Amino acid sequence: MIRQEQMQVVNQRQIATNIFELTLSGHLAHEMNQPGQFVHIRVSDQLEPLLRRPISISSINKEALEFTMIYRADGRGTILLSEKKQGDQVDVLGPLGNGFSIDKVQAGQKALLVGGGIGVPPLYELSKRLVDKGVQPIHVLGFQTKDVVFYEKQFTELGETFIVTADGSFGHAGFVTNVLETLEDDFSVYYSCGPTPMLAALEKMYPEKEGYLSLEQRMGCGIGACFACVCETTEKTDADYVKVCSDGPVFESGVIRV
Amino acid sequence: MIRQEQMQVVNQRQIATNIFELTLSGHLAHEMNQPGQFVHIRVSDQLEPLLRRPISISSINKEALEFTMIYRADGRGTILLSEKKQGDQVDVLGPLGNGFSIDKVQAGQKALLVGGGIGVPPLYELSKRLVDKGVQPIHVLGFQTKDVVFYEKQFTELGETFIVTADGSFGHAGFVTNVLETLEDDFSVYYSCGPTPMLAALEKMYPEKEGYLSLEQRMGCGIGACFACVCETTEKTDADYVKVCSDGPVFESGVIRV
Amino acid sequence: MNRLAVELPGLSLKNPIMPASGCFGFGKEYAQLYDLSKLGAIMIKATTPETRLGNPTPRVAETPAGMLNAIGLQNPGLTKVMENELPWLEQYDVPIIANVAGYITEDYVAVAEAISKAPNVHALELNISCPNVKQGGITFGTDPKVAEELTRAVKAVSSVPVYVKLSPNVTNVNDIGKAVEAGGADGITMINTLLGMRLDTKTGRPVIANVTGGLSGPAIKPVALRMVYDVAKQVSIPIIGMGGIATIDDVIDFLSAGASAVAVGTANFVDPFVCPTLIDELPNKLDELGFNTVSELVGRSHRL
Amino acid sequence: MNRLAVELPGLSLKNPIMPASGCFGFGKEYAQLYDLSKLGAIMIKATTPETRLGNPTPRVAETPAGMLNAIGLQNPGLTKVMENELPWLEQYDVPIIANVAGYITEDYVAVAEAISKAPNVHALELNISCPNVKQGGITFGTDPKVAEELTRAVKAVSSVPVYVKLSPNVTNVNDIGKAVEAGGADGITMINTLLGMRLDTKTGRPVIANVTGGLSGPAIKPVALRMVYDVAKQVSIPIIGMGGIATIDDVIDFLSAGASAVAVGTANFVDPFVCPTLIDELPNKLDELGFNTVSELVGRSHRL
Ligand SMILES: Cc1cc2nc3c(=O)[nH]c(=O)nc-3n(C[C@H](O)[C@H](O)[C@H](O)COP(=O)(O)OP(=O)(O)OC[C@H]3O[C@@H](n4cnc5c(N)ncnc54)[C@H](O)[C@@H]3O)c2cc1C
Ligand SMILES: Cc1cc2nc3c(=O)[nH]c(=O)nc-3n(C[C@H](O)[C@H](O)[C@H](O)COP(=O)(O)OP(=O)(O)OC[C@H]3O[C@@H](n4cnc5c(N)ncnc54)[C@H](O)[C@@H]3O)c2cc1C
Ligand SMILES: Cc1cc2nc3c(=O)[nH]c(=O)nc-3n(C[C@H](O)[C@H](O)[C@H](O)COP(=O)(O)O)c2cc1C
Ligand SMILES: Cc1cc2nc3c(=O)[nH]c(=O)nc-3n(C[C@H](O)[C@H](O)[C@H](O)COP(=O)(O)O)c2cc1C
Ligand code: FES
Ligand code: FES
Repeated sequence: MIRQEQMQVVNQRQIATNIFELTLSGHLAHEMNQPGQFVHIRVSDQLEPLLRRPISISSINKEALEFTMIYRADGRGTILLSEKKQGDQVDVLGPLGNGFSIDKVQAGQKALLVGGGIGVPPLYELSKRLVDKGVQPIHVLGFQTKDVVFYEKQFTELGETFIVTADGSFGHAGFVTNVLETLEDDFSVYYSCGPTPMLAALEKMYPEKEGYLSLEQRMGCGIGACFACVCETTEKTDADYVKVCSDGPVFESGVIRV
Repeated sequence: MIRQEQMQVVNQRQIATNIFELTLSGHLAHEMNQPGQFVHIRVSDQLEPLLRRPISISSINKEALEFTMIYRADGRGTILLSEKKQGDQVDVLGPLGNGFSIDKVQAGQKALLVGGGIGVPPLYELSKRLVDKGVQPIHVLGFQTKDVVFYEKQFTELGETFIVTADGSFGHAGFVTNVLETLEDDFSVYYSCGPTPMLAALEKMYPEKEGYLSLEQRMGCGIGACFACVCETTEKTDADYVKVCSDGPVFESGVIRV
Repeated sequence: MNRLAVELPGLSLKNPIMPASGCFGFGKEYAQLYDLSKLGAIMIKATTPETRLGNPTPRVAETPAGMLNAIGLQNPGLTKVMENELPWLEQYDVPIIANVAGYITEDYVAVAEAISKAPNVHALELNISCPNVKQGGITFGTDPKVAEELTRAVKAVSSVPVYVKLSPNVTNVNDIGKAVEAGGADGITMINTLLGMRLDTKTGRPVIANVTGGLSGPAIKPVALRMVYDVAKQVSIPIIGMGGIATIDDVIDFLSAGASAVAVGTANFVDPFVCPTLIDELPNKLDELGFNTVSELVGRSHRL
Repeated sequence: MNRLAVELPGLSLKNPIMPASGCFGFGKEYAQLYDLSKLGAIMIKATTPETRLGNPTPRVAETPAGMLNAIGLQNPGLTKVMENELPWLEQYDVPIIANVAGYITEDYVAVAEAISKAPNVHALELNISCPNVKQGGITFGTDPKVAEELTRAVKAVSSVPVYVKLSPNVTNVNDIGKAVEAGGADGITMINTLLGMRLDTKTGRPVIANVTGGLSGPAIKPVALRMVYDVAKQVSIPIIGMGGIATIDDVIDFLSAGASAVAVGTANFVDPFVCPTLIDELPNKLDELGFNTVSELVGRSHRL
């Protein structure tokens, strides 16, 4: 169920240049059942900045009624969010949208997880759940440069992890696709979140594979009412369009015109 | 000289219902030479609320490079200001305007100080300076009710002090004028800050006396450029109008059409 | 007696607060959050004869205390709205105001005639003020004569009272208000969005794919309030006011300026519970101001 | 070579940033804070033939990310401005743009003829867009024909280039822009304020004594930017853009939309040093965006 709650900042820390990890606690965390969902955050109780910011859930701790986000403090709203301190309240709406399905992948099989930049966070909860299910995750994570790389250790603990930086300052140089080409495709499903060109490249690379892609769009309401976040669909579905906020953000590969 | 400075909150405390005493430190305090001047405060570094808030200087401590204001947290801006904590920065423009002149009153003489509500604060620095000069101040301070009365002790230490509340919940009941009628008018000058009707009543009561009145107006720039804060003048001056922010806020009695 | 109740042509409102068209879809999404029967009414998303897929994305951008949108009247089209959306809404005890749009007069007439027959549609809102479509929309809302004729044509076929939604992007909004009244409008809703744009400072490109969009939110409240105040003086039909409403004080201001009821748009995105919250806050606010009923408050600024 | 320099009719600007009319008086106050020679130019307060005492107070009110004002063109009148204000400004190496206003055409003509002879007045700005006076002002700015004729009449007597200041309170700002160009305007300045109002929620009374006022500040930036972008497409004379400029990104956006220079109004009240600050920030911003000169940046949004 979607809730709105003033959640408490349990902890906020900078984990890379302008990249923050924020953990919030509240009953809303109890509603979080799926990796890949997101929350819509009000960063100020003033009229400015006005709109909520959509941020993915990167890990969930139901027992503690806590969840964690990882975001880049870049524009006005996320910079304000990064100034929140332990004990402060944050107005959260969520959980929103439909996340990554792990139903079709079985224990013993392999799953490929491909993330780009601030698209990496939602893959963390996903990977934990795959591991719990006995699925073997392979992580390929792309970043611009060394100083914005995060969670290498956390992902490595869950499975084989390749870090790629555009400038080669850390891990492999180039794009995630450069690494993907070197991997054998013995995985049964792939999951990805990141820039649209990356998602498009993956669909081209693995036309036969079952895949799930998490998309981004500018949002208004975040719950499906305002038609701000629509995407064009392909023949693969009979819907004329989909809304990223309520039908997505995760879609089966091939459904969206990327 | 007028300066703009990010001043530091030395201390902020609530001294009556919704009434706050805020002390700031910075070089700007060094420019404060006259009681009755004011500062123009930016309460938020966001675009909302946008305009600065004019607040009187209630006491100055040049040695420590500190000054103190007393204000009512009422609307959006002052409520934000009241949330500032020790060590926070506040954007201050000042000192602004022309304050109370104490040149014409001599040691040994008496001065009447009449304040109403949030018009009381600037009289405190004034009274201290009069006492330093050997002038004997008499304070008549009007408030709505008991719970918004402040600085009774501070004023009493400086001289005879009458507190008046509209509802009689503290001190004398009624208006300051009720007390004034009971006082002999052996003072050589009077000073007042408060609601316009009160200022008008004083002018009527003491037509022969030399008096100084501090006025209020909605402000834009606070420094004389925008013509937001003008007041109509009387024959007593050849100026067609005056600006409260730069010609005032203190004017000789009779100059302004109140 | 319900002190919040308001009687308007076709509309017996429990309270004067309703979500504005396009900010509430067809109700399904907000129904997950609260009981829609609580609302005074619901202004549903613009409906056109045919299915519309709207403008390319990005369709929204944030601005100081406001936002721009260029949705482009995306909607499932008359048939689907009649078959799916409106029947679904019948489970709630709330009157629906159907926002009607089109390219040409015949479109408005066709949609109005059909949709006004739906049992829970108690009034129409003619959208002659959408700034985000190349044809139709605002072009009908900027010329008094055209607005008057369109109103008359729709009145001739509508089974329910017709409200006309005015655009603020005009030199003289009073003329348009008087014109639609002359055309037989039962009421006026105002304002739609102000035409604006935002650029991506890095690239110099418009943030919104449509280049320009409609400005809404608190930023436009002073313009909306002024227009409601002016038009209320000029017409004798009721006004449903909107434009930047986010707090209970905003509601009071629009009622004081002469609106008989108000609609809340952008604020739903900031606080999805804003409508029920404002409805709950209204009685205390009336007490605080010393008014017994909403109706007493309406237009008080003109009586001072 | 100065990368910030801009050449406009009558104006050789060191940089494209200047205070907007009415937000900077005649310079004396801000001269206490910084050297006025730093500014690209100064747009002085509107000057009318006679002394004007303006509207009753309160004259300003705060709104979401903006403010309302109804000063009412208070100014000392032509003679005093010529005798006291302009000569005083001569000590600074900065071109003055004289904002000219009046009730009737003859007023504009009289002020323009005289003030354009002042040595440091390098251009005129015809204020046909003031929303806060009952006669004159905006009435000249909403009808293309009237605007064109006034422009022509003033051009005939002015010794310096004439810029016309457009009102945003019109259905079609392009028509006004084209009309004043046809009337011989050397440039356009835009936008003036949007007509708005605020009510005191407690009493229901207008906060501003004049009832309505002009809306300015960041809230109106999207409207101003859209109008500059549109008019730049329609006219070949240069535009000085304004409306909500507070940050260096705002400056870049207006230049990108087609303004050759920009003016800063309300932001001076929020940060009295905003103009010199923006001038200091501009070179780094140009570097960051990869432009050598301001002129290269002008209108880039139209070339993408
Ligand atoms: C479903 C979803 C999940 C996301 N998850 C994450 C995450 O886990 N970590 C992370 O760092 N970022 C994430 N993003 C991107 C994040 O929403 C934007 O970076 C953020 O909104 C920018 O806000 P700002 O205040 O920094 O920038 P501003 O420039 O101040 O934003 C202005 C407006 O544009 C919108 N906007 C700007 N960039 C984007 C964008 N890329 N996507 C959507 N709206 C945008 C803002 O929401 C705001 O309404 C996600 C986006 C979506 C749609
Ligand atoms: C010269 C001068 C000295 C002042 N000294 C004091 C003081 O020492 N202590 C104190 O408590 N108050 C003082 N005031 C009044 C104080 O400025 C207002 O109470 C304050 O600006 C209200 O802001 P707000 O955010 O609470 O209200 P809002 O309603 O949010 O204010 C909205 C706008 O209206 C303006 N405004 C509202 N009320 C007033 C007012 N009474 N006078 C001027 N502008 C107003 C605000 O500045 C702001 O621009 C003084 C005013 C002036 C002109
Ligand atoms: C995302 C969005 C979509 C809108 N769609 C419509 C619409 O379909 N029909 C219409 O008449 N108005 C539409 N509007 C205008 C609103 O109904 C309302 O008139 C305007 O937003 C001002 O109110 P606000 O400031 O409370 O948002 C839309 C506004 C927004 C923000
Ligand atoms: C207090 C005030 C006074 C103004 N006076 C004038 C004026 O005398 N003449 C004029 O052409 N514009 C006047 N304006 C309009 C500004 O010059 C400017 O066009 C408008 O405020 C938009 O810019 P901004 O958002 O940066 O303030 C005034 C604006 C304000 C806020
Ligand atoms: S953001 Fe409103 S529909 Fe998706
Ligand atoms: S506030 Fe601008 S002149 Fe006084």
